[in-house]
Amino acid sequence: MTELFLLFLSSIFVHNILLSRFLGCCPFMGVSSKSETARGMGVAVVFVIVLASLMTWLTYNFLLVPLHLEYLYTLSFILVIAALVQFVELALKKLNPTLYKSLGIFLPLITTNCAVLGVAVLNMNEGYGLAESLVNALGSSLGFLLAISLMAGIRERIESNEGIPECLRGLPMALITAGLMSIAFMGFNGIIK
Amino acid sequence: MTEKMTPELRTETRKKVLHLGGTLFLVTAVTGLILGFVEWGTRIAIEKAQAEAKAEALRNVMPEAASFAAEPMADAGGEMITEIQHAVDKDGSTVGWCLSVSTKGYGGPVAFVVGIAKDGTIRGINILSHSETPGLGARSTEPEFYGQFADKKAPLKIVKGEAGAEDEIAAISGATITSTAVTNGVNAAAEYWDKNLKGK
Amino acid sequence: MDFMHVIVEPLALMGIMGGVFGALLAVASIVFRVHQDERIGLIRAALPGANCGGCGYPGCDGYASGVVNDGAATNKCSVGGAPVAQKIAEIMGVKAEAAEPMRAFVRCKGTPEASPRLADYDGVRDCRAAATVPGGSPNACPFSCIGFGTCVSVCPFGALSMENGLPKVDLDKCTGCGVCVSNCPKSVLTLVPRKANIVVACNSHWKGPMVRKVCSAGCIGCGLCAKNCPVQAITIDRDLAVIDPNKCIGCGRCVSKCPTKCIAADQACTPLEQTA
Amino acid sequence: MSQSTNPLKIVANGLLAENPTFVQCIGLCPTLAVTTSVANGVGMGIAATFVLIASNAVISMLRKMVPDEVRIPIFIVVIAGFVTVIQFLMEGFAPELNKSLGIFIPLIVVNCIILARAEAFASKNGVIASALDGVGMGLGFTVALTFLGAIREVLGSGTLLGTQVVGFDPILLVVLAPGGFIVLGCCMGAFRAIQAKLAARKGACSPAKKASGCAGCAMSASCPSAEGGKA
Repeated sequence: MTELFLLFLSSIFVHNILLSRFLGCCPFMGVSSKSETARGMGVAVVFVIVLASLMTWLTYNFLLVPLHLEYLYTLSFILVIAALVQFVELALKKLNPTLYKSLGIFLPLITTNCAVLGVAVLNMNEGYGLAESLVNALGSSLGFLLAISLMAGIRERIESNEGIPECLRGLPMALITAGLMSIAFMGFNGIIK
Repeated sequence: MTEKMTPELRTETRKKVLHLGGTLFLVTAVTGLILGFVEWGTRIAIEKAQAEAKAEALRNVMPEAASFAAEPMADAGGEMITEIQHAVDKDGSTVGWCLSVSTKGYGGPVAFVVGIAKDGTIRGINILSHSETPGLGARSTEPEFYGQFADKKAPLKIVKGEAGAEDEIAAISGATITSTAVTNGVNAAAEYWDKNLKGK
Repeated sequence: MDFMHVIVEPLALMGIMGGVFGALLAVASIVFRVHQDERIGLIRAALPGANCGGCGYPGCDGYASGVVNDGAATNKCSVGGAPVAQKIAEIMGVKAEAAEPMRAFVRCKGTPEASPRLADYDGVRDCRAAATVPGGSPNACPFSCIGFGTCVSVCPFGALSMENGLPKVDLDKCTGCGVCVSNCPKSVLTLVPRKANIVVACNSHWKGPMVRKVCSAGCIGCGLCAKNCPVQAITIDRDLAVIDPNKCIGCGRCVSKCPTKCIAADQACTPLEQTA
Repeated sequence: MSQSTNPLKIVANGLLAENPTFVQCIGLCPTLAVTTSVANGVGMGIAATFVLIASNAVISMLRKMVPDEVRIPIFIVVIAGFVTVIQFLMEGFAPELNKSLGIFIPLIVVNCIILARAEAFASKNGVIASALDGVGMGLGFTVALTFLGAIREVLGSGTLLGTQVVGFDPILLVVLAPGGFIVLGCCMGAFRAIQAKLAARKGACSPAKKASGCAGCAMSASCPSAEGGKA
C-alpha cells in the first residue's frame, strides 16, 4: 500500500507530467491566462485521464496482449481516447448542462492533449497493474491541475505588470515563468526513490 | 429527457449508426491492415537490430567469448539479476558469465551487464539504459566510471574522491546515489556468481 | 508468413473497435441531441481549429460559443488573425460597415497654470494609479486631466503626445479606435466625429463658483452659449455645456460669448483618406 | 490563414508567417523535451514532417466522405497509422535515434500541429495544397527544433553535433527540463522583437499592438498604419 502512495506522490511532485515530463504543454500555455478556465481545464483533465487510463489498460491487457498485437497500442489507445472524449462530451452536454458549461467545453481540447496519451503509454511502458495505472493516472492529472492552477495565478499577476519589456509580454513571459516553476519542482527530485 | 423512439427516429438512428459506424470501421480496418503489413515487413529488421544491440553489449564486457548461451536463473538469490548468459569460447569451455542487472538509481531503474570471468574477477560492466540526470548520474556511462570495475575482485566498496585500495571504486562527484546503486548491483552479481555459478 | 496473425487479426480487431465506437457515437449523437445556436457552428467552421487557447477561451468551440452567447470580441483568434476576425464579424451580423469616422478629443484646458496642482504626488506615474488618491486626483479639479500620459502609452497608433501637462491629439494618426477613452480614469478623452469642429473643452460638473476657484478655463455652466446658439445645439447637463455635433452648424457665436473661453474651435478635419 | 493557392506562398506561410512553434505556439511538448541536441531536433522534425505531409494528403483525400460527428476520431486514426509506420521504420533502421527520442515518437499523434493542420487546412483544401502545407509546416517545425536544439546543445553540453565546440564548462540547466521553457521563451521574445523592429521600420504599428488593437477595430480597413488590414 505504501508503494502505491509513494507512486502517487512521485507522480504529482517528482515526475510532474507538465514541468518535468513536458506532456500537455499546448493547453498549459493557452488556457492558463485566466484562473477559472485553468481550473476547469485541470478538473476536466483529471476526469478524462483517469477514465482514459482505465479504458486503455483494459484494451491493452484484454485485447492487445492475448492477440499478440501489442504494436497496435498507439492506434488503439488514441482511438479509445478520442471516442471516449467525444462520448463524454455528448453525454455531459445533454445530462448536465451546468457541469458542461464549466467543464465540458474543454473536452475536445483534451483529445489532442499529449498528457492523456502520454500517461496511458507510460502506464504500459512501466508495466503497471490496474491499481498502479489508476494511481499513476490520478497522481499525474492532479499534478497537471496543480501546475496549471499555479501558472494561472502567476500569469494573472504578471499580465498587468508594466515592467515587462514589450516583446516579452504574453507568451514568452509565460514560458519563462513555467521554466522557473519547473526549477522549483526539481527540488522534489530524489525525495522518493 | 431523451426523445422517445418514434419509428422515423429509429430509422434515422439506424441510418446514422450504419453511416458513422461504417466509415469508422472502414478507416480503422484499412489502417489496421496497413500496420499489420508494415509490422510484418519490418519485424525481421527490428529483431536483427535488437539482437545486434544485445550481442554488442555482451561482447564488450566479455571480449574473448565466442558465443553466449542463456542460463536459467538458479534460485531467488538475485532479485536484482534479470538475466544470465553463459559465455563460452570457440572450443566450448566456459570463459565466464554475463549477468544483466537492474538496480534503483536516482531517477529510476539503471540496467547494466556485468561480465564475470571463470575465476571470479569482474571483466567489466556496460550500462544499457538509465534515466539519471544528464551531466550527473548520466556520467556513469563514461569510461572513467565504469572502466574502474574492470579486473577487480568483488565485493567492492564505493568511496568519495580517490580510490586508494584495490577493492575501492571512486564515486562520480555529485552522483553518489547512482554510483552506489551500480556498485551494489555489481556486488549482487558477484555474490550470485559465488553462490550458484562458481563450480560450473 | 502466418496469414491470420499478420493480416486478418489486426484488420478484424481494429475494424471491430472502429465500428463499435462509430456506432456508439452515432447512437449517442442521436440520443443526446441538444439544440444549439447555428451561428456557433458557422463561426466554429471559420476558426482554424487549432484549439490552442490563444484567445483565452478554452479551444475553438469555447471561443465560438463565447462570441455568440456572451458577445466576445471578434478578433481574439491570434492564429486566424484579421481574415478570421472579418468572417466572424460578418457571421455575427456586426458588419464592419464604414462607421462614422471619429477622433479623440481632450475635454480639459486645465494646464498647470490654469488649474493649480494641489498635491506633490510621487506615487506610480500612471493616471489610473493617481486616480485612486483620496479626493480622486492630485489636481485641484477632480475632473481634470491628471497628466501622467497613460493615454499616450496605450494608444496603438501613437497619435497622442503630452504637451504642457495635457494630451495633444495628432489628427493624422488618430483613427478613433477608443482605446485611450476606455483607459482614461477621468474620461477626459472622448470620441467626437471628425467633421465636428466646435466642442466644449471641459469635463467638470461642479457649480460655477467652485469651478472658478480651481480652474480659470473651466465651464461654469452659465448657459450663455446655449442662449446664443441659433440652432439650439447646446444643452447644459449638470452645469456643463454639451454641443450636439449633428445640429451644430459651426457659426462660432458660442465661442465668442463664452466668458472663460473653454469652448474649443478646433479646425474640422477631413476623414482619414486610405493610404494603406 | 491565407488561402492563396500558389505553392511557394503556402510553404513560406508555414515557415515564417505562421511558424508553428514561434508564431502559433502549438506543438510545444516535443519542442521543449526533444531539443536537447541538434540530432534529436532534426530527427524529430523529419519524423513529424513525414507524418504531417502524409496525413495532410490522406485527410484531404477523405475530406468529402467524412461525416462531421466522427471527424476527429477519423483524422486521429489516420495520423496514428502513419506514426506507427514511422515508429517501425525508426526501430528497424535508426535504433539509436529511436532510443533518444523515446516516448516522443508515439506522442507525435497528439502533437497539436498535425491535428490542427488537418482540421484547419487539410479538411478544407485540395490534396496538393494540403501536402504542400504539410511541407511548409513541417519545415517550419524542423527549423525551429534544429535552431532550439543547436542553442541548447551548445549552451547545455558544450558540443555541437557531438563535437566539442565551446571552451567554458556547459550550463547544465539548459539541457534539463526548465532550460527548455526558458530558452523557448527567450527565442520567442527575440522572434517578436525582430518582427516588431521590421514592422516599425515599415512604419506600421508593431504586431504586438496590432494583434490586440487593429484586427477587430472597425476602422482597420481604412487605417493607414495597420499594414495589410486585409488578408
